[in-house]
Amino acid sequence: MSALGVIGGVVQPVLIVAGSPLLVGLMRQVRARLEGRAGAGVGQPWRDLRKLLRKERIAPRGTSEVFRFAPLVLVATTLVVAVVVPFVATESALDPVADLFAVVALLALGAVALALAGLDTGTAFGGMGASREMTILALVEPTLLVAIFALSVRVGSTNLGAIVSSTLHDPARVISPVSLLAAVALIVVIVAETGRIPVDNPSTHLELTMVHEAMVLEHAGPDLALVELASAMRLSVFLGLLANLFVPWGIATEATPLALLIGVLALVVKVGVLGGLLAAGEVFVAKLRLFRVPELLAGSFLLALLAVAASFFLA
Amino acid sequence: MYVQLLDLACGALLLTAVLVLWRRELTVIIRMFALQGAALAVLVGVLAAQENSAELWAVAVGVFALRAVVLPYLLRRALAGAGESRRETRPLVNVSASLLAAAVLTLLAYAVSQPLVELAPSAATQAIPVGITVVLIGFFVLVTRRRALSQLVGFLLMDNGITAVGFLATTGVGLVVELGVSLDVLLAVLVLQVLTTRMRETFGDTDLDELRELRD
Amino acid sequence: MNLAATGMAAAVAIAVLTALLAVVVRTRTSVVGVGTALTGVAAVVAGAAALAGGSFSVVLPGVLPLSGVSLTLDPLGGLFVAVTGGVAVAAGIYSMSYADTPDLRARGVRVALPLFVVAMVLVPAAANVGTLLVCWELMALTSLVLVVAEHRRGPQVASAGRWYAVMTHLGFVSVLIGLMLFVAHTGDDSFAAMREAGRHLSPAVAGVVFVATLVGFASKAGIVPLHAWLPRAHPEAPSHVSALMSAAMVNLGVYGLVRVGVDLLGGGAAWWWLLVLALGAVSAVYGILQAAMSSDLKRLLGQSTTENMGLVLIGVGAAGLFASSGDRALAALALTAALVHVVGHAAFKTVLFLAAGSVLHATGSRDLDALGGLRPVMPVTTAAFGVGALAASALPPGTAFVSEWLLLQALIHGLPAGGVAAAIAMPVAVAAVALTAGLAVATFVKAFGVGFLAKPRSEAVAGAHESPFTMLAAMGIAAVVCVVLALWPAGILPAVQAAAGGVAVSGDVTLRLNQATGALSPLLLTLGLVAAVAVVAAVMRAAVARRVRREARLWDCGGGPMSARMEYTATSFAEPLQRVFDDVVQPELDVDVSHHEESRYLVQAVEYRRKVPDRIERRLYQPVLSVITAWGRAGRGLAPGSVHRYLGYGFYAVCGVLLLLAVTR
Amino acid sequence: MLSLWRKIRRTGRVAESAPPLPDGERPERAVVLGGSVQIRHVDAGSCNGCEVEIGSAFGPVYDGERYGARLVASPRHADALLVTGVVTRNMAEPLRRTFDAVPAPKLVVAVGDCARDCGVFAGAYGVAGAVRDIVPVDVEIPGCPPRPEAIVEGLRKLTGR
Repeated sequence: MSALGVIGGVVQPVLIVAGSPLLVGLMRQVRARLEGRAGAGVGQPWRDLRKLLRKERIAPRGTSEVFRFAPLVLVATTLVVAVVVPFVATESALDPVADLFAVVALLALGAVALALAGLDTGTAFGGMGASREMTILALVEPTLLVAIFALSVRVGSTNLGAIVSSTLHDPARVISPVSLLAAVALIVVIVAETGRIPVDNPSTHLELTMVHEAMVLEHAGPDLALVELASAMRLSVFLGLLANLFVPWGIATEATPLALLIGVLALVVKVGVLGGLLAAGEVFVAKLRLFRVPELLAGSFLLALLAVAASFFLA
Repeated sequence: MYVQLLDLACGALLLTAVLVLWRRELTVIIRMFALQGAALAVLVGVLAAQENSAELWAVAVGVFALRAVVLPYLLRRALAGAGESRRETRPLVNVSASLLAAAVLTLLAYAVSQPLVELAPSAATQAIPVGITVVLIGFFVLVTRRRALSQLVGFLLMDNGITAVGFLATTGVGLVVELGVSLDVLLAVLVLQVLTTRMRETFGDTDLDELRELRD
Repeated sequence: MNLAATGMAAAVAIAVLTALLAVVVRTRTSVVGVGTALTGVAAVVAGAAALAGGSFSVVLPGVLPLSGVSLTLDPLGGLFVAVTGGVAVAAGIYSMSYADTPDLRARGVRVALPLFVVAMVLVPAAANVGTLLVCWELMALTSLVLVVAEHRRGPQVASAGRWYAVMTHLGFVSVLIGLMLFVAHTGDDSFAAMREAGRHLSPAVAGVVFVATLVGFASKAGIVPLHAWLPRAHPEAPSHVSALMSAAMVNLGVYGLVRVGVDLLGGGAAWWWLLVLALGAVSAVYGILQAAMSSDLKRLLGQSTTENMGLVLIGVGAAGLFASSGDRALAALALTAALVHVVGHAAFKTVLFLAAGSVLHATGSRDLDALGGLRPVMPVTTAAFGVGALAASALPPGTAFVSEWLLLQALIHGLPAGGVAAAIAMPVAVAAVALTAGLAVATFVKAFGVGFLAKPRSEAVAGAHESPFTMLAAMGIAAVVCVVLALWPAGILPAVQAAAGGVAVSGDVTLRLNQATGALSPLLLTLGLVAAVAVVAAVMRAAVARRVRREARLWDCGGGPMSARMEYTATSFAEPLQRVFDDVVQPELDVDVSHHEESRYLVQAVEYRRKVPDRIERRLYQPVLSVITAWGRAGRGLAPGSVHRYLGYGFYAVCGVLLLLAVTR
Repeated sequence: MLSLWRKIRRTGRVAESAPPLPDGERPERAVVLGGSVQIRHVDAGSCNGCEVEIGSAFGPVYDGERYGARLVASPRHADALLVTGVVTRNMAEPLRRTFDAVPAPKLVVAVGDCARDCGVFAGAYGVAGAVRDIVPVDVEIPGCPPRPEAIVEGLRKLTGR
């Protein structure tokens, strides 16, 4: 456990927690501007969270501790990921956890906690959301793991620090077909995992089209604040992961204040740009029918597999 | 640099082939085909730069003109006349399954081309599986799509793949051969275009499954 | 006499004594349970001692005719003995109150239980073909008795028993043929001699031996397409027997494969292991897909056994493949992953089956569509099932997560190792493992969320009660083992690596791959997670203004009240997945709409039925069965009922044989 | 896609510039919310005239969201109920339950003349009363239907922005 790792492990979660609502605000703002609206401002998600914390807690009748603990677990899993993944510094506070599989599994664990909470309410919508979320999760997993496979084969390790540093040392890799195909596959997967258009519409009001929202229809007040914060954090974690897997430049490799400052700024800029692009892209596409989603995921799976294939085709 | 550009061109070749399989809108399919033609031209251009051969440069320009400009233009014109049916709505094998099939085809292409690669391992020959994959995907499109136009694209995809393999394996089959093949392809497209126009006039549709009625 | 030998002797002695007691005196059920558990304890001791290096060998020529009994406990066998023993401890304690029903008190059933356990303990210890086959058969017969123990419940039990009997014996025949062929070429049926001669077999003979034994062992492990008995027998057997079969017996198929393929035949060709890998991948995906569609809790668990054995075979296949291309270290890693998964699977499948048995005991139902709302009435069972489900779904901090991580590491690092075959097999295997992991998550969310959370979906569940202490204790022991395995897998790694024959992973808190960069620490991960939960909870306590939760009615859109019929059921939960995999599972839908008498435009009732038949079974088994039935019908013509005719058959047969002898001389 | 992009470029911003913050007292509980108000809309028996206006109040031109108000899908997520129409007998109980489902502090906005005093439906047989007869009302927005400006003005009283 190096000094750099420890500093990264402190700076990153603070940055992610503080920044992810702003990222969501930024994305809403970009959308609003493209739709010709003025928008509520970048700070609106933080205002929403502050207000939710001041509200009353509600225990719907017949729900168990699964319902109550799910938001905690959801935030906690994302927080652990924020600590261990090399976002700002190449070294990790908990290196044996900074494994791509572990990170992916941790994020899946959060989704599972929320799905169980949805089922625990016993309402039709909760069950529906859980069922859809789990279906998408099950289909996303192969793509995700095969894409990871493509990225880690040439490094010889699934350790995130190792992958990031190897890309830093060999920048030419980024424009290889392996990277490009894996990047496209991962983008599709991230869109699906974070519940963005075209897989899920985060601002829908119609229950029948919901995936993520349907599970949290019963959560209120501080619980809801946790869920919203967690989904914002998941979004920024995924985008940060994407950014640092393919464009790791700027990340701190030594524990000097300047390097760390550059690392923080680089992460903010990269995630901000990715978020802006994602939001702008959403304006141009319509939400897919739920049963067209597998098609999208099958396509991204093929791209991931092609990335693996390319890694030995074109070696 | 040479290797990376070559690899990127091959990656683009592969990606466009997959996108042809993935998308349903015929306009998008044609645009992807045009992009693939451009990628192929880049591939030939890269080889030309490596070999420093004027003949290959000429071929690259020719490939670009034919496959990225003329053929897509012809296809687009055929589509413009098509009226309503601008989508490949119901392929014989559904899209998810065809994507998975493409995954299998890729691995198959890799397996069968290994002996070929081992004959003379170089950056160019190692990309041969990409060409073969494009051929197989093109064949797959030809077999499973209903619209005459998307079948045509499948056929052209096959031809692109064969050309790619040719260039990758021998670094250029010669100007005359390439010219001959290109003229053949152009002729085939023109004939098929006439055929689809006739079909549409007769049946009001270009669903090739309807041809079965001619037999009954 | 060392510890391993003492343990084995004690296990056999206790089991036989218990069986004798059950025959001679009408003992109480708890005595049989305690005897079984003690047999298990002795087996664990023996296995652990063998893993620690204290192997032993004993030959008793007089006990069996022809070959005699020969027992050896090496580390590989020791691992399986220990796992079997562990499962037997939990199952034995559990049976003390669970088996206290009229059906399970029957004398034959009580005798069979300890004998089944001891047979399973003896199989990995057998050191010659004769002993192996006898123990194998004893295991098959005793388990058959146990499967049909509750035959009064309905005809489906007898049917399950028939399937099991036929398939297990066909598998036995296949193993017999393979081993006999082997022995015919070596001339000695002791494993030591076969190990010596195995390396010099011609590839063709070795291939035939391998395939024949693979068929037999795969059918025992429930590998597709020889899995048809498994989703029938496992749900119909009493739950502690299901646990024994699913957590211990199927492992012996893997044991047999490793013993014959790796140990006796000494590796062999790459195609063997590609075949094993392919079978594993297909089983894993198909098994979990069937489980995801299933709404019968125990059937779901049975199908998940097929899945897990598939994952193990992927590991074994990869290990063989690496070994055949000369990469011993990587082979050891893959085999270690497979064996860790065997141990983990034994632990969580025991918990899951025992918890399912507890639910069955309390509600009389294993239909997930009728369960739900068990959390308030059966808190311990719910917690145990939750631990098991987490362990089974490859999520951290779960047991299967560790083994699947190891497996994926082996597959990823295997790509550069072995040529074209590996280049194609590894990505496909990774995709199969990943799809399996994803579907397993969905499956166990369904099983736990629908089965235990929310509100009761039927009357029977509403009146449920928690199970008696011994059942809870058994579940508790198994659950604790699950947790320990998940948090501190390093605890069993030395043992597993001794069995796998190579040290590929080292470390205590953090597992580190030896020949590749890769590290994982389940303990640190879990601690991090717990710390994060604590931090978030503390921050929330500080930040939240109103701490008291107001109880409110569920949001029912202002209508209501909501009834249990409005809840999502297991069937509806699986519907999107079923649609996605429509072409693979080919479900049979049946929608009946009945109209009002007055008008066809008014719907009175809609009846919806969905069945997900086993497609492989239908395609593969139906034709064979119908051919056999046709033969049977034709054969009836030979049996008109006349005694003279029957005697005549004998006469003709004798004459025919004599004639044949005369001609061939 | 390019044509859509050109359209976006050509259209530019259509939101009108924000009018000055309306004066008049804000409900006390709205201060706690701090500029973020999630709204659940309840149609208690409206003719859908008000719904059309609410729709345009949240459209690009009036852009209710820029003041921190947002429509949500569940009363559990809401701070305020936006009730339209007279409360019919069938909707009286659901309205009470919806109000109960909202976590405190909560507000109710009655939109339109029907919601305020039953409007033209006063005294009709199916009417249980105005909104304030069923649940406590904090802000009333008059009009039949009220103009989007009026709705936005009412909402700004809650958000204070």
